[in-house]
Amino acid sequence: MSGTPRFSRVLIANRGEIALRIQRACRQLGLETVAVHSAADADSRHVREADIALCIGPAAAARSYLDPDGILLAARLTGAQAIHPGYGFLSENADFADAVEKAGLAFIGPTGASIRMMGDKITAKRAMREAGVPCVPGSDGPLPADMDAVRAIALEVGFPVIVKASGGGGGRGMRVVEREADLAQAVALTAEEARQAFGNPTLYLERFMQKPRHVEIQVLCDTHGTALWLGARDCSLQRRHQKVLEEASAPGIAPEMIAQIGERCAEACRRIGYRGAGTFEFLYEDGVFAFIEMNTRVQVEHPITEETTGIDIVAGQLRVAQGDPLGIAQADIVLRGHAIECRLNAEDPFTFAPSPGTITRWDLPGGPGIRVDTHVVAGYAVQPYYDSLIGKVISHGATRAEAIARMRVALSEMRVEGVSTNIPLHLDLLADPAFQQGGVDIHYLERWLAQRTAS
Amino acid sequence: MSGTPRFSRVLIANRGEIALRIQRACRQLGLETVAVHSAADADSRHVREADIALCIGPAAAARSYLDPDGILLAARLTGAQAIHPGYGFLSENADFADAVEKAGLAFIGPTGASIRMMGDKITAKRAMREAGVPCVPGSDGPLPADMDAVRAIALEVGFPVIVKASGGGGGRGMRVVEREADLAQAVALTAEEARQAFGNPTLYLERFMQKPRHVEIQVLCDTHGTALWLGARDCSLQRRHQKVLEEASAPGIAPEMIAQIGERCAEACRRIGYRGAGTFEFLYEDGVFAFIEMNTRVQVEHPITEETTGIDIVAGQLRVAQGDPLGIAQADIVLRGHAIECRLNAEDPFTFAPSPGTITRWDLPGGPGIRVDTHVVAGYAVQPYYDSLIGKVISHGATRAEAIARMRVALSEMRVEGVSTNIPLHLDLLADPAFQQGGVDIHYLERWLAQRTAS
Amino acid sequence: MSNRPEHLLPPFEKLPAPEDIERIAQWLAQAGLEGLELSNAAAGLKLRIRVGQGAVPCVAPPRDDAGADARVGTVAVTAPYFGHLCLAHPSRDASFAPVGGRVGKGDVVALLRLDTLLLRVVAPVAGTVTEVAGQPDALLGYGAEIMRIRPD
Amino acid sequence: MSNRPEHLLPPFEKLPAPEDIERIAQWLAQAGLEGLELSNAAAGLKLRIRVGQGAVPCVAPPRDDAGADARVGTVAVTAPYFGHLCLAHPSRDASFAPVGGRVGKGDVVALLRLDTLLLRVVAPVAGTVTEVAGQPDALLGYGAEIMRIRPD
Repeated sequence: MSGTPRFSRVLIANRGEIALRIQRACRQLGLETVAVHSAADADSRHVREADIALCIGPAAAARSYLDPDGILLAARLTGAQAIHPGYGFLSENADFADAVEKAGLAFIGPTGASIRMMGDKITAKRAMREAGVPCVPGSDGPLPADMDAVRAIALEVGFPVIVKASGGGGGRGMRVVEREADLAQAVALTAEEARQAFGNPTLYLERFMQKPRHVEIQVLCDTHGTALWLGARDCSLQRRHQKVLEEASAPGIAPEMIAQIGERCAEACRRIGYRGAGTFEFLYEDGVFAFIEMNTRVQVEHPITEETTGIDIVAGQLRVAQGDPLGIAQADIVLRGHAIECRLNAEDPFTFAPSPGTITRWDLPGGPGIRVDTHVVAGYAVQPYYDSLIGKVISHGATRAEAIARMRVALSEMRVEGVSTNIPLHLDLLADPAFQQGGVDIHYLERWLAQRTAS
Repeated sequence: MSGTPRFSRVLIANRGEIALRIQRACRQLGLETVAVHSAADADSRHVREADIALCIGPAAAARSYLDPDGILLAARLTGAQAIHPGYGFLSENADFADAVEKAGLAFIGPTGASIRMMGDKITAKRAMREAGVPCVPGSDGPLPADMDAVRAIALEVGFPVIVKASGGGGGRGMRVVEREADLAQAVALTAEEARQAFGNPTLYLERFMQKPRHVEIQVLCDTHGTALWLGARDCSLQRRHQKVLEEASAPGIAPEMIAQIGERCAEACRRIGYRGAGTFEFLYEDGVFAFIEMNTRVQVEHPITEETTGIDIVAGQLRVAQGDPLGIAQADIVLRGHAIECRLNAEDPFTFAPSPGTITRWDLPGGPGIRVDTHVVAGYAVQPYYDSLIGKVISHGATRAEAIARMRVALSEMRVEGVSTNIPLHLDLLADPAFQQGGVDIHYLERWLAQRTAS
Repeated sequence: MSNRPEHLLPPFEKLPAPEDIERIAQWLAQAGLEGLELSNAAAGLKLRIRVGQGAVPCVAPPRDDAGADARVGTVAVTAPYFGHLCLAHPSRDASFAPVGGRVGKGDVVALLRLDTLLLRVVAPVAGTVTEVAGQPDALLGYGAEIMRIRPD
Repeated sequence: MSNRPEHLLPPFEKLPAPEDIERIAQWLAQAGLEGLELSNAAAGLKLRIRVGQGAVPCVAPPRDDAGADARVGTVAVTAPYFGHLCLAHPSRDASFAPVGGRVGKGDVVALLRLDTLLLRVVAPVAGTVTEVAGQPDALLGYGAEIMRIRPD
């Protein structure tokens, strides 16, 4: 590290596997840790191993992990000079980030202003467009009244398009148009519906992506002008908007195309003075990338990028927050092999009902290409108050096939007793021919689950 | 795989972590496994997970893992078409390798002839010299009677030299000579001693390496003429000739020098028609490499090479035994980062007395760059009949410092109860300034231990 | 597409069984929550669970360790937040509630100091202080036991 | 420099304590070994431990499961090697030792077939066969229980 470090003691304002992940990075860099935790997490692994542990409230997140004042007070009382928010909880709370910095501490993440900009979808998209990050093709504003002008826009955007009411939301006030011939009627109907439902007939129009994939770009930026993109992840396997299994790189998308998008993401970061780790999420279909949103924090699935790039993203966040330069250039980043992450949840693999309880057996997999990130040890009680993530198994192989094969072996040798897990779901998915071929869309898992239930 | 595979069911003629390692590779390649085991290992993890498990004898290795006839019979009865010997036990038994092939099964290792050649130090060294692999400089045969001729040889070899009786062994009948002036007297004395002790005054002379390091080259060869070297490992940290901690690459030795030695090892393999995995062990001091012996099997420390090359050595052994080409060339092998392996033994970290017993708690480390190879799960009983190796923790980092830091975090978060382990020893070693600087010699650990005991 | 924590309540498609409600109520109490409302608009169902808290002083169960006998029937005073423990007012010498002292319900028995902030810790019951576990000036976590009171 | 398995015996620099000898003897017995010789030339010490084996038929301890009562006092006949179980001679129909049958000590009660090889399994005691656990033609591992005999 260069110069005087800004901090030597980091408060970890999170729980579970990410809290342990952050603690590992801190210890690796010689930083002390403060684990603030709820009463429910007193026996957690990272709490036990932290330099200082402090229970700051009851199990309810609102009175512990989501309590900004409590966490700031805890930092003051324990002498922590920096706060890592992890993911979820306060990680994308711009006011908290500002309050941390205002208190003279380092917020290990971007500035409040960056979080705020990316938290507002309109300002975020505008910033992305200006930086050349591709957004979903569309009318870029209200549709004109003249139908010929609307038709011209639709033809330029490309069919199918979706016509949406500016005042709409929640699936109402929108209509998919497959062909030019249907456009005029669809616009008229939607405008009338919108007028009645929202009192506002204003419409806009976008390319409709029927079977998009979820592809995202990881970035890492320092405060010395370096902004790196670390390859792409495919997170299309989702259930109820929750990612289930992720992989890096995105199968079947040319590296040159990823590089082009990645470079634009990095450029956007330079423009807005972004610092730390972040993720640009896109929908991808037929060669078109459409920006959805930017996550201004470390993500659950960051390990697959660490495996393919060899870069420690969480240690990178800490170094950047210290004010250090990343010390590498884009040309130094070589993607190697393929990585897959399976999120392990304590839940019924069929009904997805949470399965809290004490884990009595927890035999982990291992061997070449297998990484395990988990806060669970045998005897751990899965709490009902928080999400059901009990760990992540990450496999890495020279090829996608090798990564899949290693994951299948790893999951099949795991033994978990005391709670139900979604390991059987992962094993079924890994054996699925469409998954094995690669490139399934974001609706695939829901369809697959519906079919499984039906059969 | 090309053509018809030779085998689809593999008998694993070993136990412990390497048996599980082989089973993982088999399963990854879609091969069935037969676990033959002693009565003491019935509850072992790989036995439980094998497609077929067969107890072939009591705990005594002589009547189980070291019983060639029993293992061949077990292969016949279970329909296994190939045998993987692991390390130790029958892995370097040339007669066993021949018997396996004679029974029409594939021996997953080199031919009996290769094992035999390398098992005999004299034929091994001769073969190495002919292939251009550097051996310890010396008289290459009996010393002449003429003292001037002896002196000329010693000067060419370089002081210090060691004068040895051809009939000697076990530390007797040898004398180190630091300077030319002392040579004549030393030769006379040693010859006289040798005549009295062994009835044979014949002497030879070699360069005496005072503080050598143990550096070894991993090779992997197919049956289609491809012989690859996979970088170097430094295994200098040894206690009573048992490796304790290994690393790849060897710190402070120029990659060009390793490449030169590596290429000679690969060339030697091509010359002798070597197949499968193997290791050339060298002593290294002051830029001089001296071949000691070749291990004709997979080694305990193979994972650190897997981490730095991305090549699965055990899967490679299986593919080669199937008759497949390796499918990569030397130019495809890129060494990445630095890896360290700590061997975990169930033993007292101070007295080194074995500590058999039931492991009641076994909380493993994890996170980026941490791989664990172990057959142990909570509740496992460490058997007193075999070696005390209960697992290996492998750390990988972009730099040696990162690999060390990750290993220190990993070992410090391991919790083992029920048996004593050498984790405290590893943690002390990892914190040792001389180790951290890198390049300690093969006597370092013994000196370090003696000092620890004394203080 | 976000990674926000999901709440781990059972899917609510029909009215939960009584034992489930009891279990949920127990979680809520442990979590320091006062109530919960589950609703399923499609099914036209709504369920409210309320938990009476604070009203339940935690009577220590008998324990195995030494002094267990002495604890039977006593009530723990726990830290209502985290902070440095003050057993006496910073500007005075006398303890709020020394061992053997009598306290009334709601009496201040200690303070928690958070930087410049002082939080009052009050007796949950009236009685006699039997034991003071908290060390002066120690940084206590939420829920840490400060002292025990034998109710009148 | 090799990775050959090390034998896990205590360092032998002075005569082991009697309890150590006992422990070693126990390991040896479990390991199916007959004896052990430790020597330390420098110290001029040599220790031989011999274990009587085979002579100890394994009388089944009482077990919890069903049928446990019936097993009390019976002796297990276990596979002396691995192989396919033959309860009758391949060229004959009659079982060597059906349930209820009487056997003498050393009588052949089963065979293990290893390919073309046949190994005899003999009764460790004289008595009556109470139970045959092994399935005909099953591949048995070393030590697997084949049948139980109630000694006379």
